[in-house]
Amino acid sequence: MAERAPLWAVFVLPAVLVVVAVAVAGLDAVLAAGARTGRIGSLRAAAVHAVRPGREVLRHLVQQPRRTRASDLPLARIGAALLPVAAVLAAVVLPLGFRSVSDLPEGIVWFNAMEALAWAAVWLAGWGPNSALSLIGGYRFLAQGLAYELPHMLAITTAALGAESLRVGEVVDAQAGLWFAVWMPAAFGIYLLSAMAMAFWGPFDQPVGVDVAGGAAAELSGVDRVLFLGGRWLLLVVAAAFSVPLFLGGGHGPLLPGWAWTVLKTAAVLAVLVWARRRVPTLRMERYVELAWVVLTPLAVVQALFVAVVVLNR
Amino acid sequence: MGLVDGLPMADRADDRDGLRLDRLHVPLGPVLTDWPSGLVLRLTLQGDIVQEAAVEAVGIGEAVGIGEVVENVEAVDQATTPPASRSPFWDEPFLLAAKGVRVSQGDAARRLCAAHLDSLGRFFAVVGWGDLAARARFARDRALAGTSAAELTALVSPVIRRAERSRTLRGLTAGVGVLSGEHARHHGVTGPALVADGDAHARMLVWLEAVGRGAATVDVSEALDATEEAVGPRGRIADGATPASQGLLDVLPCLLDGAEFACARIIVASLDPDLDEIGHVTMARTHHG
Amino acid sequence: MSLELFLLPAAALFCIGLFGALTQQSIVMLMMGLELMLGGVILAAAAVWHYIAPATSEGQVLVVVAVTAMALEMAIGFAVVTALFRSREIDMTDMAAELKE
Amino acid sequence: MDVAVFWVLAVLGIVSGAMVFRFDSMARATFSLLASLLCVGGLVVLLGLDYLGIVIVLMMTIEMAIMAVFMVMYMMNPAGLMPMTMMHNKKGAAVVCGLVFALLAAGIVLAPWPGRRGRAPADPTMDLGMSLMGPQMLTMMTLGMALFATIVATVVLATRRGRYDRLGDDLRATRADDPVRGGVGR
Repeated sequence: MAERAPLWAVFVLPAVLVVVAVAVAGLDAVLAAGARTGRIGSLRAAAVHAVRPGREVLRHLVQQPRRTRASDLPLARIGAALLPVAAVLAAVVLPLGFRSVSDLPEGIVWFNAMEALAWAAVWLAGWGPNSALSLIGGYRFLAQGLAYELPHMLAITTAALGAESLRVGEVVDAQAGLWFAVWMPAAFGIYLLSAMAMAFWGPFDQPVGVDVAGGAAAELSGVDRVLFLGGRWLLLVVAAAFSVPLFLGGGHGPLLPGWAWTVLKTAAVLAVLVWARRRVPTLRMERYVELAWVVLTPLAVVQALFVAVVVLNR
Repeated sequence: MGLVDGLPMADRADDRDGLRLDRLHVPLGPVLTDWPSGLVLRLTLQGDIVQEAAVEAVGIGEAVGIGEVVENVEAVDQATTPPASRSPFWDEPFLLAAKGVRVSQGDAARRLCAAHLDSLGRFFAVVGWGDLAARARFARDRALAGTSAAELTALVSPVIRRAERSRTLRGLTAGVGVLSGEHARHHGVTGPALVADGDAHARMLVWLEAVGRGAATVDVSEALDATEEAVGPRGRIADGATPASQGLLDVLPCLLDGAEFACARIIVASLDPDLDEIGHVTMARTHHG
Repeated sequence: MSLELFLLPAAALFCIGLFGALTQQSIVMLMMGLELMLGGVILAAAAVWHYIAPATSEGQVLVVVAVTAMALEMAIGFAVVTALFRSREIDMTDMAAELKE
Repeated sequence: MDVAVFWVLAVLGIVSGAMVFRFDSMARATFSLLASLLCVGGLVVLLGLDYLGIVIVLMMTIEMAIMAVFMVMYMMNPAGLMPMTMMHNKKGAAVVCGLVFALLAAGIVLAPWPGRRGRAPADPTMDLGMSLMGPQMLTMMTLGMALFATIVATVVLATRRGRYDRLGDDLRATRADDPVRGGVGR
């Protein structure tokens, strides 16, 4: 069982998440800049590109905020601010090594509930500015949510089933021998897909897609924009990091201490996601939803059934 | 229908699903990222479904010619520039050859290849594949800068390979904006869209194939045969005839009908009409007449 | 804190919901009233479980039933609105009542 | 601490519940209802039912987000740009609700509530699961059947097209004739 972290961890957690998110955004920016020629180029050029997300943040912070006509500014504000808050709240149950800020007895359900707050957040941010394109972005995230949530819930339930507990600490403990990713590969794969989908990032970036000029984020400016797009990166980091205690054995591993393994595995998952993003175009939900419901959901049910049978005969 | 804060309220109309939902009139263009510049589509949206689409300000020349109100400052600026300086960039070698100027086959292939790479860059960006879009655009810039056939082939072949092999891309663009050859011919479409005889994915494949073929021949120095009918990146180029892009614009409304917003963007990108062509021809006509 | 303290807000939510369900013309808004009423029921059930019979699980089961009822009510409600809207372009209770005549 | 949390959640829940019927804008009304129900979830957690409280938060967030879409679809003037009232029989309803609340409150205050019997189990979630899969199995099965029936009923009610529309009169079409093509390639 995970130990309780000291109180100061509450304040450190958001800072750590922001640092990791900035690092991932920097890596993504380097890869995006290298995409033109197919090469990353010199180290120096890479460094210039890596700090670009940081520069963007500063630029938006000093920028004069825009307003659209007949907008519902409070709602858009709430939406933009809710996203990073949801990400940090979800991260409360994330163990670093074997310690999390609060190892709630229903940690997995908690994570799921907090991640669902993003539904409301994105829709609000899309609705608030009273602009057709951003509202389309908001709608798209709800469609996306309906598509990814069903197999996603079944996948995380499968991990809880394997550990016979909803407590994240116990899920980690149950993987001291064999990682869940090894004997629940379908659930792990589905989880990785939904990790990108819940952060509406990479192949699932339709809600903020290029074709709707930024979608839900199109009309946000200034602090709101930083909060919204920053919250999206935080959500990605948290979603990717949560796959480590769920499927990749958490802090378990030879030689290194627990926290180092958690960091390594999280970095690996994030690297895979950032790489995968460059390989595929954006998935449109009217196509993906059929795949999710007709293929992924039954697959997840079969996986859960298999795990249930194994657990019963253990 | 009332006005609130200077904005019209939505009214209702029949829709695809028989719900008679509110509809919203949204003008798209003329300036939008990864959008054929100058094109204005008047969309009637219900949710994100295009219920009706009208190509309104077709090119700058025509818009001014029929006395349209041009709201866009940039458009006005362009419209006031003399027509001679605004010959459609992508058709240039073919138009010159038609006028009797000696143009090498290599130069024509280079421009054609670059034009398709330009269209592909827009197409990949709209389907959300930023990586491939960046590569296609890099190859386009190199092609226009006058790189050799070997280098250009090395640049475009990974793009072609990845786009052709991507099953995700096929799954996502298959069945989007199906334009049968018959329908295309009826509207006077002559270019890749006619050859493709199918959906957005088929049109992309035609572009890719043309890019691969063109990249290999950019160094050929023999003169372009002026007697032969010139076929530019958008289709047949004949002096005084309807430009190829006009056909593409004519098929747009019926392809967009009932499409979702994302699909509508893909359809526009996969046809990629060149508004300069239309402006040029209209200008030429008013000039002669 | 006591049972009464939890039951009073539950009763307040129930009555606000009742007011909404009785007054609203729009079917969707009416459903919002029903949701609020069920919210009150959930709160009351949880309070009774906590203060009267924590050892048994009936209180919890009642909450589960109420939550499911909320979801069902919502789903059926939207389906009915869609069907009405499609056939008669109606989204108001008054207009639906007139259909009978 | 618990007392403070209780008062905050209770007051916030009631106020946002009342605001549902005061806002003009449907988006605001929906999310005000969400706030109210999230407060209910918080109070349920406060009562020691962590699992059910979090599940309420999860379900209500998703439900309200979807509700917002239906709101915008089917309501005239969803943004509340033109103030309008869509109420009938306001006075009568207010009287009825006032009476009901007075009755309930009187009952709550005056009723001789029995004392606490037994102690809460260490893990109420486990308790709930055990009882749903054991003595309350019938409830669980009924709920399951009700959910399934709802799925079928909603689809039947909401859709206009049946299989004959999709697959032709003899159901032999290889590819369904849908306005939007799905992703599995059938």
